Amino acid sequence: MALQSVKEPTVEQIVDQKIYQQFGVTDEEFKKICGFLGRKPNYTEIGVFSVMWSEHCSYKTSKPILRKFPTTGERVLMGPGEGAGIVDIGDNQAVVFKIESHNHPSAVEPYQGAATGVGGIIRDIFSMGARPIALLNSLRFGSLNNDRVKYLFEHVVEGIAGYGNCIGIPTVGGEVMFDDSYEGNPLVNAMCVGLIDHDQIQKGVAEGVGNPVFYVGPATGRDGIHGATFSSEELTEETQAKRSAVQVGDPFMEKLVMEACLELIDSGIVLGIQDMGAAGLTCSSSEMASKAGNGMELYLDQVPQREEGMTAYEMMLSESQERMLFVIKPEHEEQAVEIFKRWGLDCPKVGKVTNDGSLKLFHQGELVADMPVTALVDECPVYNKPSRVPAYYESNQKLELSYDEVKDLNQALKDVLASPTVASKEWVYNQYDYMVRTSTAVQPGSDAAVVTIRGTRKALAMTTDCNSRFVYLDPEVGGKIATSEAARNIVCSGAEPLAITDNLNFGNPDKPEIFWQLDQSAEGIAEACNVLNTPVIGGNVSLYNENNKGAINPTPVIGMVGLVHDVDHITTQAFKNDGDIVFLLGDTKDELGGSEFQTIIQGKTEGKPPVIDLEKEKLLLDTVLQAIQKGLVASAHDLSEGGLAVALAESCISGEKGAEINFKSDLRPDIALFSESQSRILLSTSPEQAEKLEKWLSEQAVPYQKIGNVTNNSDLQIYVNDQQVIQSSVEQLEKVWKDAIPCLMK
Amino acid sequence: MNFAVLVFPGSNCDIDCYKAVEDTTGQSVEYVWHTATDLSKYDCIILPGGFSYGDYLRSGAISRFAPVMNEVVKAAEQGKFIIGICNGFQILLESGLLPGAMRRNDTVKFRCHQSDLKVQNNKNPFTHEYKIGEVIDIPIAHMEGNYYCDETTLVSLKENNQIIFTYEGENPNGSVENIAGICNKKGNVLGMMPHPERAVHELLGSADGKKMFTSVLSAWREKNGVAIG
Amino acid sequence: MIKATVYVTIKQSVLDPQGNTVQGALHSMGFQEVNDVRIGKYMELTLDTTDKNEAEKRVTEMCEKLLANTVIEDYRFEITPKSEV
Amino acid sequence: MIKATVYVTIKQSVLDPQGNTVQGALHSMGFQEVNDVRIGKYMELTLDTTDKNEAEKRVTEMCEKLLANTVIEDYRFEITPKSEV
Ligand SMILES: Nc1ncnc2c1ncn2[C@@H]1O[C@H](COP(=O)(O)OP(=O)(O)O)[C@@H](O)[C@H]1O
Ligand SMILES: [Mg+2]
Repeated sequence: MALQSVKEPTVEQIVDQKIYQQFGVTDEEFKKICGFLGRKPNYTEIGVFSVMWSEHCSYKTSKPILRKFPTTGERVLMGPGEGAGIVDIGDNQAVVFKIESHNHPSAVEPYQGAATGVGGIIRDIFSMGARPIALLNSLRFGSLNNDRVKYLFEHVVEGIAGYGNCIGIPTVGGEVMFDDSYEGNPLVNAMCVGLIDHDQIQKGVAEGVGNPVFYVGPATGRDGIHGATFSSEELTEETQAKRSAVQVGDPFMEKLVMEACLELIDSGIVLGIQDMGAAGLTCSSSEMASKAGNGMELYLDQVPQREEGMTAYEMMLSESQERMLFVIKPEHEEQAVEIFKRWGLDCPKVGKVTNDGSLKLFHQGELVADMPVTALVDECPVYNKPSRVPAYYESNQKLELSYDEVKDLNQALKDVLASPTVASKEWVYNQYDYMVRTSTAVQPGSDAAVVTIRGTRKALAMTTDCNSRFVYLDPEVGGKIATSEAARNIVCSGAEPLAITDNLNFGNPDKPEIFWQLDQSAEGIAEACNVLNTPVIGGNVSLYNENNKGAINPTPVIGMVGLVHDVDHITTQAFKNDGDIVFLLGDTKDELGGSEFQTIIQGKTEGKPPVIDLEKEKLLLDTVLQAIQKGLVASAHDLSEGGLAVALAESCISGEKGAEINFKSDLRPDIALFSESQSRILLSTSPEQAEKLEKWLSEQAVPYQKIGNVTNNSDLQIYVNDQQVIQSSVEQLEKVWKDAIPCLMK
Repeated sequence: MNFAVLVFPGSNCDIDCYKAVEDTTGQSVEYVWHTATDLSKYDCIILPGGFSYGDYLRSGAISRFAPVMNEVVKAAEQGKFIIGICNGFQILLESGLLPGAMRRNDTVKFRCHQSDLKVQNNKNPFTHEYKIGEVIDIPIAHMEGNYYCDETTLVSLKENNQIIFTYEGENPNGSVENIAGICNKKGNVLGMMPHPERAVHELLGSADGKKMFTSVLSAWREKNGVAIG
Repeated sequence: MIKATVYVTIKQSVLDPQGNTVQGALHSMGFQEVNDVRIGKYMELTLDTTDKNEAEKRVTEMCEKLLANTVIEDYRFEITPKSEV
Repeated sequence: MIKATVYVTIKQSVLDPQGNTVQGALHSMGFQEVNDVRIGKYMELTLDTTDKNEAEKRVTEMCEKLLANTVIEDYRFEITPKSEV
């Protein structure tokens, strides 16, 4: 039984009934479209315009924001604009990476939504000509006490695992956080990192008038039609119904397509290649044409179709997965066909590069659409949305926090360790194959993952970070912290931070308070990137993450990659040897605003987030990285959620060691141990190296305190000003920390 | 000595196996496509892990009809060394070169982590460099590693010393008798769920898998009277 | 005792990668006549009840909540007294 | 055209991890009456032939060779002319 498609509205109906509004096209925009066409659009054309002019493809709301980001640097070979950004790592090699969200599809169908998110980001990487070498993911869910949230969490993780494991790219890191604001709007951001030689870099351009355009991948179905506009709207029951069919991922197919495309690229005959992501054939064809200053004709009858009776509109808007479009010279056709055949794939010729600057669609012998590609790609109006400081921000800024002292810090530590946000994510990453490709030198569970580069002494460190509570309380500070935390994780693993990719997950930007969050956090990220010398080489924007219960916490996820210059520098958070001396770098202040302690013990998120001084952060990072490179460091761990107490517990647990710590502080013990003051790193080193390390730290004027040593007695003992406040066996802490998520998921 | 690493559509540990052979034995190693019809030049044939044909239907079910599998059967009869790792093991089971079948892990989830294996038998070309009873650290990464065979088969596996590895400590998948790896009666075909090729360097967390590859090399040298150089 | 037999199939409009791959495999094994393959789940549940109507209600609930993913799958089931089987 | 409906089940003597897990999940969701769950596969094949006997022979062959693993699985199938469906 073929699915009957609804009869398409006529041009008159589109105008009279304002059908374009259903696609999210405003009256104003519709007028503009008519202007570009010199006539009124038909159904196919308005469909194509609506997806190209959606936030997802046009960034019409976020463009002014994104302009804030520094995007160039000595090492940047390609900044934002192509499928993914590229950074030089020397020896003719470069690293390619990008992050992308699949939030809305995952809210509807978590397994497939997450899986196809992973599939999509992998295509972005290999369409640049790069070999994907690692995956990461940044996830946000509501509270695990809610059944639907559990369902989402379980299946999102399975979907990520299902895709990455099958295609054989290790999922080496990421983060998962839980907060009520994500209850109806889970976030699923997937990042992929690839490796490339400089001379292999590809672009999505339709070069050479007259050259044929080829399609590779599975047949086009009616999947995810209007996915791009869908992800640019708030989730309502209506949008759920609008979704005609869920996209299903086929990682096996993508593996074949990936290997074949990399082989094709390697053969040197590719002029332009791009994946069909959001807005499928529409986006890839018009962007490729526009970037080359050309036009393109597509012969839709040649497009492989999974279902009968598909219309031009449906084919152009389908988001069927695992498809690619590429341009080669006519004389290379046979060679391309041969390569794909070896991988069991066809590559039908579906179009031609033209010189008239328009995208022309032919279907059943007729010209069914004719649109200028520049209008589609570059002429979408850009909006400067109104911005307003939210009342909650003002009141939090004024708030003076004062909580009764928490005396039982053993219990407090256990409570914080058992918080799903802090607890071990083993339940998650043990479902991921993080070892395939046998290059994973630091597995999930330390600060940043590290992947070695075969044939060299180099390695890449990678992480994703964003504490959205801080961003909520103060978006600018929160943006700075997210970027700094990512850099701290990279440095703690022994790498030099190179660049970032960002994923801006926010609520509805038409609301001035939300727009303010977006604007301010981008400001913070941009400033941090400038100081830390980590340009933004790509990213993704996901707006309208809200429902009738409200918006998500503003969540600008930072994906960062760093370069380990020599594998000998690779460092983990685990305490290594009995008797090693433990140092705390940085200042600890009375800063509980937005902390895990505040959330878990006080049940609140309020006040101001910790202050961050980017210059101090930079000094700390440079100092620690050099200390590691000089061989002065046995373990390094950044302080984040849960502060010093949690960092110590984690270093003990991962090293299967105990520690005896005496921390000197003017603060109340509960604040001293759980404050989330920024720019702090926990180091340990052997007694032999300790003096050298101290000397180095003093020279660099980085504040530090020698706080104790690693022991073999398998207890974590913490004294504050000689007063014992924590005494617990590491085994017990580990149990609390490891069992938390599995218990909730039973 | 010549090693072959077979490549099925969807294999993804092929490169890892290739690198492991190269790094641990320094011998010649080549990728061989699933459509190949001649394996005569190879002394050891490795069926790597991954998701051949996406593991759709059942893991290993479709691959076992690849043309190269006829040659693998012949090679097995000729007494050549054959190693199936993870998906490769599943293919060997589906093809009947090894007895039994795989079920979904009893936890129903994919599991990836280090695991302790006990060497149950070292009188074969794959493990003779290990000590019997030795516990080695080799990672697993699979969804369907829950080995099953019926009683009679189990008895004969035991009688013929065909159980090569068992899980020590926690059994991660529910396999019968904690089985992690078995060989055929003749002792020249090995299937195992854990990945020795992922344990050949300290940087990867363990180097305990090295001896599997060097065992094969020394066994071949002994068999062929090649002086150890 | 009642036996419920549940059939879960992938919706027509939704891609079935498994079915497609198996079809390809059957072709290359010489079963050229196979035009289409769709793969779903088949489940047998034994219920400790004798009330057919009640069972029907409960199995519907199980399908909606757990056994089928109604976003991409359809289901149907049959209820038979266990002895009959 | 002929439609073949193939049912593949795990043998009674073999433990079914998926079935057990689903049963556990149903219990914890309050479906206490569920005594036993077995999960198998349900496949629909369309065959480009009209000869029922021939189809039966071919589908048996497909099952034996590929669709079921007879070490742990049983199979059965039904053949119906496609138009009937
Ligand atoms: N979704 C995930 N996928 C893979 N690894 C994860 C995921 N979530 C957390 N991890 C891993 O768990 C470890 C701890 O994560 P997290 O607490 O977020 O670290 P940090 O606070 O240092 O950023 C990291 O190694 C991280 O990569
Ligand atoms: Mg960290």
